Amino acid sequence: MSAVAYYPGCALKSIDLAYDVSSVAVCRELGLSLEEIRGYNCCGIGELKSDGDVAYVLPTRILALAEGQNLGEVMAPCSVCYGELARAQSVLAQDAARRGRVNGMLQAAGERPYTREVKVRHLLEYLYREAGPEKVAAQVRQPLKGLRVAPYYGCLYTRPGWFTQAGRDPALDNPERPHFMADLLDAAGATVVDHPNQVSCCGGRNVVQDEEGTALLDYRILSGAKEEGAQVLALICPKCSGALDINQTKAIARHGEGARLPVVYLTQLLGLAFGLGRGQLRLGDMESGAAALLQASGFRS
Amino acid sequence: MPDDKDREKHEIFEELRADPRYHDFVRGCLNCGVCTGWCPSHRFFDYAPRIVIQNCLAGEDRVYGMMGEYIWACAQCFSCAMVCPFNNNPGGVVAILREIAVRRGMMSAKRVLKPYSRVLLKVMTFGNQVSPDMIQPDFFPDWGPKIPWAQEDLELKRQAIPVPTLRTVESAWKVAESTMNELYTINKEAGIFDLVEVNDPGLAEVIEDDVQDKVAAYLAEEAKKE
Amino acid sequence: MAVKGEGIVERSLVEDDHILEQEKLIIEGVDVSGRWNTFLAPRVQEDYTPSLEAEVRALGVGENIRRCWQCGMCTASCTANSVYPDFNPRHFIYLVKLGDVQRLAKLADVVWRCVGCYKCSQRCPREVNPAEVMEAIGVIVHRRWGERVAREEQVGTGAYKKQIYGTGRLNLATLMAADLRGLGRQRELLSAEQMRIGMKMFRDSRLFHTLRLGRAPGWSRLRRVLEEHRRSREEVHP
Amino acid sequence: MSEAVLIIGGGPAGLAAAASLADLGVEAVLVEKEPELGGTPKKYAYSKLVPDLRPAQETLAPLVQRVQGREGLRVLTDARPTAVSGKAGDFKVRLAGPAGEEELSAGAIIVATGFEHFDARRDTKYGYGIYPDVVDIRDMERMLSEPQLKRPSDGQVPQRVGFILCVGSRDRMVGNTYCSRVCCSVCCVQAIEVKEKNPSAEVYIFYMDIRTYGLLENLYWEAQEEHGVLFVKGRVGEILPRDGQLMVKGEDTLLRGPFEVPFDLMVLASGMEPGEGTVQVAELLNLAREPNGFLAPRDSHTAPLEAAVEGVFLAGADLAPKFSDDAVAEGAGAAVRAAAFLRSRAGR
Repeated sequence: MSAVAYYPGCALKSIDLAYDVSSVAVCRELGLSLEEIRGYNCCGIGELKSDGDVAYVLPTRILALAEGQNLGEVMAPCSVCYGELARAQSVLAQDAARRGRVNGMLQAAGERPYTREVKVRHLLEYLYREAGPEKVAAQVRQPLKGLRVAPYYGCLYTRPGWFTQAGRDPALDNPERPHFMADLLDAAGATVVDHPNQVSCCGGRNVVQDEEGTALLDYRILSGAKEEGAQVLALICPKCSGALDINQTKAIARHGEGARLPVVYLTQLLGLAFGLGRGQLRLGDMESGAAALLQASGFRS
Repeated sequence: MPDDKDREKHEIFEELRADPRYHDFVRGCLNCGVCTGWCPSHRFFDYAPRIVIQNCLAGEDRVYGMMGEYIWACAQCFSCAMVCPFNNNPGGVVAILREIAVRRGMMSAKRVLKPYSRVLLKVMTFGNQVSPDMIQPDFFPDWGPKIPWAQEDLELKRQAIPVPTLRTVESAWKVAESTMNELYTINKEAGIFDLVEVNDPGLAEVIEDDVQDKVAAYLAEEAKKE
Repeated sequence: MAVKGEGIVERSLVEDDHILEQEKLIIEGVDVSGRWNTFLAPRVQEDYTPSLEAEVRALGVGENIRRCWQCGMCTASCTANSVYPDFNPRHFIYLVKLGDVQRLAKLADVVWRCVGCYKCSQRCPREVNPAEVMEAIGVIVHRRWGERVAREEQVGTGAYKKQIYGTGRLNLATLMAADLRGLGRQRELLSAEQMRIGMKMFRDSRLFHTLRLGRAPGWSRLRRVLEEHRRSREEVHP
Repeated sequence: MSEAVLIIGGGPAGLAAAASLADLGVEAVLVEKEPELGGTPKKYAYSKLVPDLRPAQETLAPLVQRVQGREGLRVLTDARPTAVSGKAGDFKVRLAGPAGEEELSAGAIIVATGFEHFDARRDTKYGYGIYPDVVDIRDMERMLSEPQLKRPSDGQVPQRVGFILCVGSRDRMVGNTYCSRVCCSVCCVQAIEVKEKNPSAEVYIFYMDIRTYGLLENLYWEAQEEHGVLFVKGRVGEILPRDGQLMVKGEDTLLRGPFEVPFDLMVLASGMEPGEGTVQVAELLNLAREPNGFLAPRDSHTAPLEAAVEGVFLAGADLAPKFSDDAVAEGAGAAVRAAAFLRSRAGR
């Protein structure tokens, strides 16, 4: 199978290194070949949208870099990066004039223009459709038996459908009731916990500006999963991690112990099931006690 | 306490709907807003006759929510009733609710009626609405900063008026005893005394005492004649 | 001391800024303070300003605002609305379309509460894309009534843009530091919690990776081009 | 015993009935009280007709053409029936026309007497008939037929135009509780025309609900998306003159707040009522009317185009508010029903 361009983005190369290394390791175990984009920039993380054409230059440059490495698909584990890339890809595909202006700016800076169509994919969708539950199950060496996991999908993995195509393309996950993560966790032997706020927002965008509002949103998600019996919440986005993992103490401080729930990345759990080593999982990086919980439950990395 | 409040809520709603006028006043509502487009109060207050009808349709909680301040924002001009495509009468609903508030002696009614207690006192005891001695800053705070001055040496100042003033400050003019008797009977029979009793027991007592005195004096006078 | 408008029976039905009342007023020796001079200003919308919608559409985001038929699906789905009832995308769109400047100004500090979750855009039956319309309205509100917007938001947005446009990369650690400095809360960087996380990240090598993020290759040229375009945009829409 | 059909009314429904009878080879007489054929759209010089939005003249002309010079079809304008006697198969009808009175026999009668616009003077709060710049949709149709839209008071081009929906409809106070069905669509079309004639004009539609039902939904989308027509939810309570403009007062029910905004021209979407002709003909023929005054069919499903009186058939807006294309379809339907009725009697 041909390689896919891997765009980790900024967070995965710094604070959220655990998501980067576990994603790469899990893909390798499943025989999926990634080629990291060289010399990439920030996607814009949604903060530049109101700057018009200028905002499109950042994600478009990434698509152009992938094109330059002769890769027809970009995969991003971060939902925010994925959203920005998918938005640029979809808007420019429909608006040739804008595409011209954006490419003009890239070329004025001596950069490569974006000339062909690069397909944009999220890590979860990529894992599900390129490997799928069967291949995941085949790789499991340490089934996550008895571990009650609540999958949490967040926002931009599927929304909005007009640029992700979720809900329109039946092969993609369902934007209102997604199931790809649940199916993969099930294949890894975990007990999947259904809970009410799987696609609700964690408030990650305003985590610094609006501590109070974010704490309430986080509390709703965490306590909702906990009440359904979850021991751990599984994520696919570093922004969600910023809110639900690092910022969890603030939700607990404001709303009580109901918000206390270990949080990990999906790829860390899959890696654990695949029997990967400590350095490829970095469970200790998580702030909300995932490493201790998993160790106490008898899972070894 | 919460039980009391729930009961009050329920009772008020039932009283409203048991009023024989109610079903003529609330028929249905399209939320078109034409009533509110006319409403003079809506220009100044977050008050809308449309919401009055909607609240009636929504049930007891929302009706109860209007009893504090909402129903007192209406100017009772009945423009709303004039234009409603359904022929509803939101102003009429407000009138019923105000009557309920007064009957039950609710706080909001007492507050709104406070200045009128002076007027009522005069009507009941002298048969006039207004007299020189009743304009007291405590009851009529909006009548201007000159009132305290005007109240000083009131009798003296009255004498300076170049037309006959009956030399009195208690009443604007003298009302015949037979008229007073009639007024008393009407108010008593119409239940006005009961309402005053509920909303201002002190005032009711003063009026009752005054009436008793007057009746006694009248009877004494009659006895003397015989 | 007198409370503003305390003589008004229907006080809760009047907004503060519609009460005209001088707390202390003496005219020709007569004290007419407070209640004596209380008046209510009408709260009537006296004109429509349709150019506001044009301003939003010109931003290159939120162009579809015209499609909105006010069904309220966006607000029904809204995450921010569930925390802040005043954050009502349908209402904001309506205010902009009618050009209700007074009401919009009053809500200036609410617009930025959008968490960007796109539930509204996912469910909108007319593809108005309310999430991005709200972005655009946010820009207009910042432009017109920036002083009413919470400092946390102003500093936060400024720090993001400065860093992303400046280096082409996002360094969450330095971003947070810049943000707290901007708010005069730099002491929080030295809190026990922050120090603990900092030490942990030092030991597990993440601090090293963070420091190494640096700038995107060849960024200085692109930065110049982007800044030039941003400037020319601001000239068109000051 | 007569084999002819009398058609009362020369609007879209009557014209379609007449042309269909001629196609079927059935003898017919078409009677129109106005000097010209074409019905209300012609009488009030409508600008464009829903759903095609072609100029009304382009739609009406072929309808009229189809009844001209047809064998077995007589067309009388400026004429109306004054008395009817007899019964199905042999009606004796007295007609008053420009050439005096005449009597004719008819085996069946098709009533296509159409509608009249609600007289907006009856809803006094809007000042129609008092303020020249408050017009109704009928006036507006005529004004839009002109190359440039000018307001009546001073001939200036109005920069801000407002439409008030549901005037004379859905209102117990004016006596009409039904929806007139066409006005939302017509106002959307008119609003678009205002924008087409003067793109810088601001156009607002004050509405309770938008009832551009079925495929006509598109009209409202287009008005909003392509032309920037603005929709304000809430009914206008009052219109007052101020400084040469119209001050339009109401509650914006979405904002829950009062507005009092100046306009140059206000258009009242005056609804549809059974016209005077419908009332007269109903009396002549002893036809049942439903509670709102429209003609009542014998059965809405099995005999939707037939009156309870045998031999009398119904078509068009005298049955209920409707668009001209629906009226045309009903005219053709009534013609078929009348022809079938005559044939069944002849066979007997």
